[in-house]
Amino acid sequence: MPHVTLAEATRLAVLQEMRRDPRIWVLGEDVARGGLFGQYRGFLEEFGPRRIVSTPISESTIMGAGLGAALVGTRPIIEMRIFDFVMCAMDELVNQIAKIRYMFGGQARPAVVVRMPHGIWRNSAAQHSQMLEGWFAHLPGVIVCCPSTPADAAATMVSAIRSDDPVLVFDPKNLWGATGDVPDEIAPLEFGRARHLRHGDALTMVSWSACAPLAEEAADALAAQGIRVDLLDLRTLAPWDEEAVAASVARTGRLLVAHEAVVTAGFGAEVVARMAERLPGTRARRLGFPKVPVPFAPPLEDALKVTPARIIAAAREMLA
Amino acid sequence: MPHVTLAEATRLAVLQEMRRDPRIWVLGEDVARGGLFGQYRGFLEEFGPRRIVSTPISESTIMGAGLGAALVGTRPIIEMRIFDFVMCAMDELVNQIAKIRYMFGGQARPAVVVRMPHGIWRNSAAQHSQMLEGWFAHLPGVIVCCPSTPADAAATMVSAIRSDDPVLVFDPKNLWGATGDVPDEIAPLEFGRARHLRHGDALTMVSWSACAPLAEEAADALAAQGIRVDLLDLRTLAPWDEEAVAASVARTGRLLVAHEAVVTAGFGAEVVARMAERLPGTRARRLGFPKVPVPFAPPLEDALKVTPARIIAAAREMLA
Amino acid sequence: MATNSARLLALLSTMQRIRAFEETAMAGHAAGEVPGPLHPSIGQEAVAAGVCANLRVDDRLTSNHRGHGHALAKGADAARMMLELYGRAGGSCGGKGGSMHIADFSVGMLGANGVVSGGIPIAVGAAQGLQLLGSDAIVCCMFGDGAINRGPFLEGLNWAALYRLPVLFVCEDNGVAAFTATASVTAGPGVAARAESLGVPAVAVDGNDAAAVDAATAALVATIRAGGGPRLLHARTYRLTGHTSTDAATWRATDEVAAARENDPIARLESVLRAEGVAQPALDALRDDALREMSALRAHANAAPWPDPASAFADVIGENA
Amino acid sequence: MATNSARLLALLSTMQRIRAFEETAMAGHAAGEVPGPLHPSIGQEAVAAGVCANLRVDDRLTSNHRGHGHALAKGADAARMMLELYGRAGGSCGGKGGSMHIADFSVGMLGANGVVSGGIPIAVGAAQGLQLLGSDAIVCCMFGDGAINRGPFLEGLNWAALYRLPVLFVCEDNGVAAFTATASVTAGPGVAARAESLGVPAVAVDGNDAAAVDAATAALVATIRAGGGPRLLHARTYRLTGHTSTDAATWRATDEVAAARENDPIARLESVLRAEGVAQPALDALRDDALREMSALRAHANAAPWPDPASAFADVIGENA
Ligand SMILES: Cc1ncc(C[n+]2csc(CCOP(=O)(O)OP(=O)(O)O)c2C)c(N)n1
Ligand SMILES: Cc1ncc(C[n+]2csc(CCOP(=O)(O)OP(=O)(O)O)c2C)c(N)n1
Ligand SMILES: [Mg+2]
Ligand SMILES: [Mg+2]
Repeated sequence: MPHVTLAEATRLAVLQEMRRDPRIWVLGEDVARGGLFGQYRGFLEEFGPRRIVSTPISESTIMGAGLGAALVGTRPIIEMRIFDFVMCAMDELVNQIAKIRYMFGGQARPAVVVRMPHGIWRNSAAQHSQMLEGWFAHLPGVIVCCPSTPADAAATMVSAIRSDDPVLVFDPKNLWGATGDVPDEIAPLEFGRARHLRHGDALTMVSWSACAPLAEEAADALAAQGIRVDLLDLRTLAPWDEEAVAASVARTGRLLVAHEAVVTAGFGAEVVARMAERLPGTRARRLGFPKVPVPFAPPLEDALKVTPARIIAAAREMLA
Repeated sequence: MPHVTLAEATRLAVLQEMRRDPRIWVLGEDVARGGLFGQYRGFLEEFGPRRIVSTPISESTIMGAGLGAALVGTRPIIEMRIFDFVMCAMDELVNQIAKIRYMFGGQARPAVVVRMPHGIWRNSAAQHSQMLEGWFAHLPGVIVCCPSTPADAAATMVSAIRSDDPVLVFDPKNLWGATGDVPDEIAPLEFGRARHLRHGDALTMVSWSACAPLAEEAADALAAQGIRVDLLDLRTLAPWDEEAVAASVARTGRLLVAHEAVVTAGFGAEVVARMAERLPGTRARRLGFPKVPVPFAPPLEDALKVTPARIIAAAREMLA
Repeated sequence: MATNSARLLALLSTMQRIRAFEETAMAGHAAGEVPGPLHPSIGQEAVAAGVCANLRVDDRLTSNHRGHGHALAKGADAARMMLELYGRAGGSCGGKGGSMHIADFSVGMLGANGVVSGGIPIAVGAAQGLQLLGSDAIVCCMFGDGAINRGPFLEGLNWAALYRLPVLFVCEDNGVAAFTATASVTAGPGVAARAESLGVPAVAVDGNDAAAVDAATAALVATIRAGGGPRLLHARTYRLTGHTSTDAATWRATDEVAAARENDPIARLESVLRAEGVAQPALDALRDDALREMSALRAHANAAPWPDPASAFADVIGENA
Repeated sequence: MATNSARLLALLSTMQRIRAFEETAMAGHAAGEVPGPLHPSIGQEAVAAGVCANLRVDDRLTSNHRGHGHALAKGADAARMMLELYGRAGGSCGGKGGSMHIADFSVGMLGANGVVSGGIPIAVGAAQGLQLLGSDAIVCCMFGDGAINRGPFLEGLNWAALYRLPVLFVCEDNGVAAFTATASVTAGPGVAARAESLGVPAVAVDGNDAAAVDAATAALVATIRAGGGPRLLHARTYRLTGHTSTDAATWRATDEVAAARENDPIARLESVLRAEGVAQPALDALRDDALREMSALRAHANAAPWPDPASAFADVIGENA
């Protein structure tokens, strides 16, 4: 049971799968050099340049070629380097990959994994710090994964690779270095199942991706003050574990959703709206980035982002 | 006071503004021939090929060139032909236009109008029928307009053109032919102000774009049955008229949001979530497309889309 | 009959079937039977026929919005295609796609596309996948002259040349993109020069000469299949009908259209065949057979049941649904 | 002193200031003072200096992620740039942009860009706007050799040629894109051939020869300003440092780097000036002045106040906020 970083955990997961199935391959910029975060370290040596394909800076084609290759029966892992560059490949993702199975009446199997390391990454500014995972939870035809631990990130990769559906994996940039245990034999993750991080009756907290450890920290601090919250890490947003959240909210009557992304029309809105529909009377609140691009300077970034202190304050206010 | 179609209403609005300000120009495919929907009919003759620029099929550059031209002080209207093609120009819209003012500390004035005729357009299938307006309400840095009547569409264009901010106009494809009165002198629309379509206490209904007339039809049918609903057309999603909705919901205690877009994580989620935060106890419900791409065949499309009958049924259920 | 005549007759038969399919579908559209937009390729049939005559069933094809001819020439089932245009049960895509999204994976037809140049990255990826699998199948990528002004053209050709992929790019150049003459929006010496600058050798052909298209494609396909890397075929042709079936294309100069009618690829191939000694009745029979086939398919499609509304919810995603 | 020497000394001064700015910023980064990523252009200064020496203040410039040199050469205020790198109040972008988003509209510097080739469409649009306004200002668009494999390169050059826009495209070709040699991901004969195939005449120049860059640019700018349409300058150079300031670029062959050091554009220009009779102390003074200026700016920036946290909420949108 290796104790590794999240980046290494995903490396082990992809390695395990690529050894199992020769149809799996990786395409993206600089992947032959191990990827920007070392997540493909040593792969070129083991799998060669046909399965570890360092590409030109051609995001549209990285994405679209991945789709084409899936249509003939290979299983590509499309590496976007960082999320923001997927904006150069949206036609291929949104108009082609997400729709092709449906549009063609089920003939196509767009079995691609799209890796998009996302989120705030200290002082990288507006074009390298986006959190738009909520967009893709609104888009029919794709699975959306937002893991937050090495074990979940590894299991997510295994499921993503084995799925015949397009799976979007939002690697949490800020957590590449977070460490944890990963099993020797990495099993797949079931999409749509939240992880119960803390148990309590005071309040239901829901989070995912890089915000989940912050929520955990907040939950522990609240527990030290005698306030026990029920904390769920959604792990996947499409599908999402509506039942687990509803079961918790039915008990606590209070729902606090915290995410890195902008609050307005973020996925937290879906979580709160669904609970409002199912459990009227729920007291709900969302925490996230204000409707502002991510700035560069440390104090500006700090002024805007979610912190454990802000989560604690929001929770206490809801309980006041 | 001409009585005209929505397409013609926007034509009159752009015409009025272009006559006023020589810095306004239009770029997009086939605009010199009057545009796909006649919304630029006669413009080439009046304004010439430097202000009515028929472009290559180069969406990235249509969008990005519009931005560049705004940075030197012109006021471009970027015509995307239909919404779906903006997927070929997302870097330019999301990473550049929406962020440039902030990223550069306020130096840039990205005074562009981006027109993206959107929505279901009978039997145009998945790649020509999208409703992703909710995405842009989540994106900092842009104004999002979803008019539903000729008068509002015209006033929206005037505001959009005069604004120094990037304004995204979602022309409702299915309502191009809808008719109405437009004033001789078209005044701007105030962004973030809903239009009160019907007054009542039974239930608050919120809608926008092509769904608004369906909601109107439903409201009238309900009124005939003695049920008076309060109906609001949001008209703009960013900013959106939270206060008007809250005032209504505070009275009715019930909120039904109906939109053409997919329900899950659509903008209806924001409306419901915000009201749930502000007015716990509200009974809420959303109606929209299921999480499915838009199919081609008429009975398939009909099986999925919002209709007045579905709105009526949902309202009656909420009141049962 | 000479082998050559047999091959040309086969081309003519394909072209007549395409023409008849589209004329029939247009009539169906005009009668209100076919929903949605329809982009006919009438006048361009020699490109589809001549190119696809050189493809194996396991070769793949990506197409654009004007794809009926490509699909038929690749061997897609005309009955299922007609049902699809009518949005009926049993259509190629179960009624979910319609004309602009015809696909038939059983014959390697990976789909029409509603996005201009959308098929280019898909084609190069399919070729890369085939290369990884060790297959000797190739991929044919059809697009119009309007598509060469979108980014994926550059990216895809560079990519194919770089990885020496088995792709035949075919630029079906009808001189227009929707309602705009492409010459008025395209700078530089043209598609072949662009391709060469990206490392893809290019060949030009008269796209209204079916035999020439056939011969040029045969040579290119042989090179590509032998591992010679990608090639581009630039086929000049003419769209006799409008952008869509409801567009009368009245803005075009009438003498231009008249001249183009003289250059109809079907008439031209017929005269070649007559010169090779094929009798007129044999030629007429091909046309009549095609028309009969397609009107029967129209009648069948128009009487066919609609898809089950419940199917609208299926095939969004697969096992994770 | 001859006019020529004066011009070359001015170029050298610009280059020394760029070098000193970046070396100082790198030291600040290594010391933990400068947050975020930093992409130095050390070794490439002759391109920025030689090109921008031919631009007027009302000419516009778009740049990429490696844009300090471009900005300085265009006349951006070094003090405000250093403050921006440090994320302090008074920075060019109020601390909101940082190194990768330096912009100074007051001198026509329309911004660095975090997206490869992101500046290309913006540049052509700016030129089209200037054309509409009847201005004779031109736009210079700087990008790397990695950018020529993205779609906007094709779209933007075709567009500029089509509308005969006043754009000077400059491909600053350092042979690498991040950690990959561009030769390994770029097919075909290269950027000049691509440009020509899109209707944009191209000229190649030794990008480490400041005088040559200056002269080549002067000729191109004259043509462009006279209404001759867009041109491309292909400037070969070498990035002496890594992709970012923390990248040691150890994967490069050491003899390659050693050879490049011999070809340092600053040393080369100095030797030209010496041959023209400029004394070494005068040359040294330029370097020393630049270093002094930049260390003072570093000290100033490092002591400067942070931006007001409340400013984080400003400038998202304007009057509709
Ligand atoms: C990205 C994109 N932009 C615009 C359109 C709208 N459109 C559909 S067909 C067409 C013209 C395409 O011209 P060409 O590629 O030459 O094909 P042709 O119609 O001539 O066969 C256009 C602009 C589209 N489908 N996709
Ligand atoms: C669209 C996009 N893809 C990938 C990146 C990541 N990236 C940043 S710089 C760079 C290399 C760019 O190479 P080049 O254009 O030659 O400029 P250079 O760094 O050599 O100056 C890459 C791949 C990016 N910023 N934008
Ligand atoms: Mg064409
Ligand atoms: Mg480079």
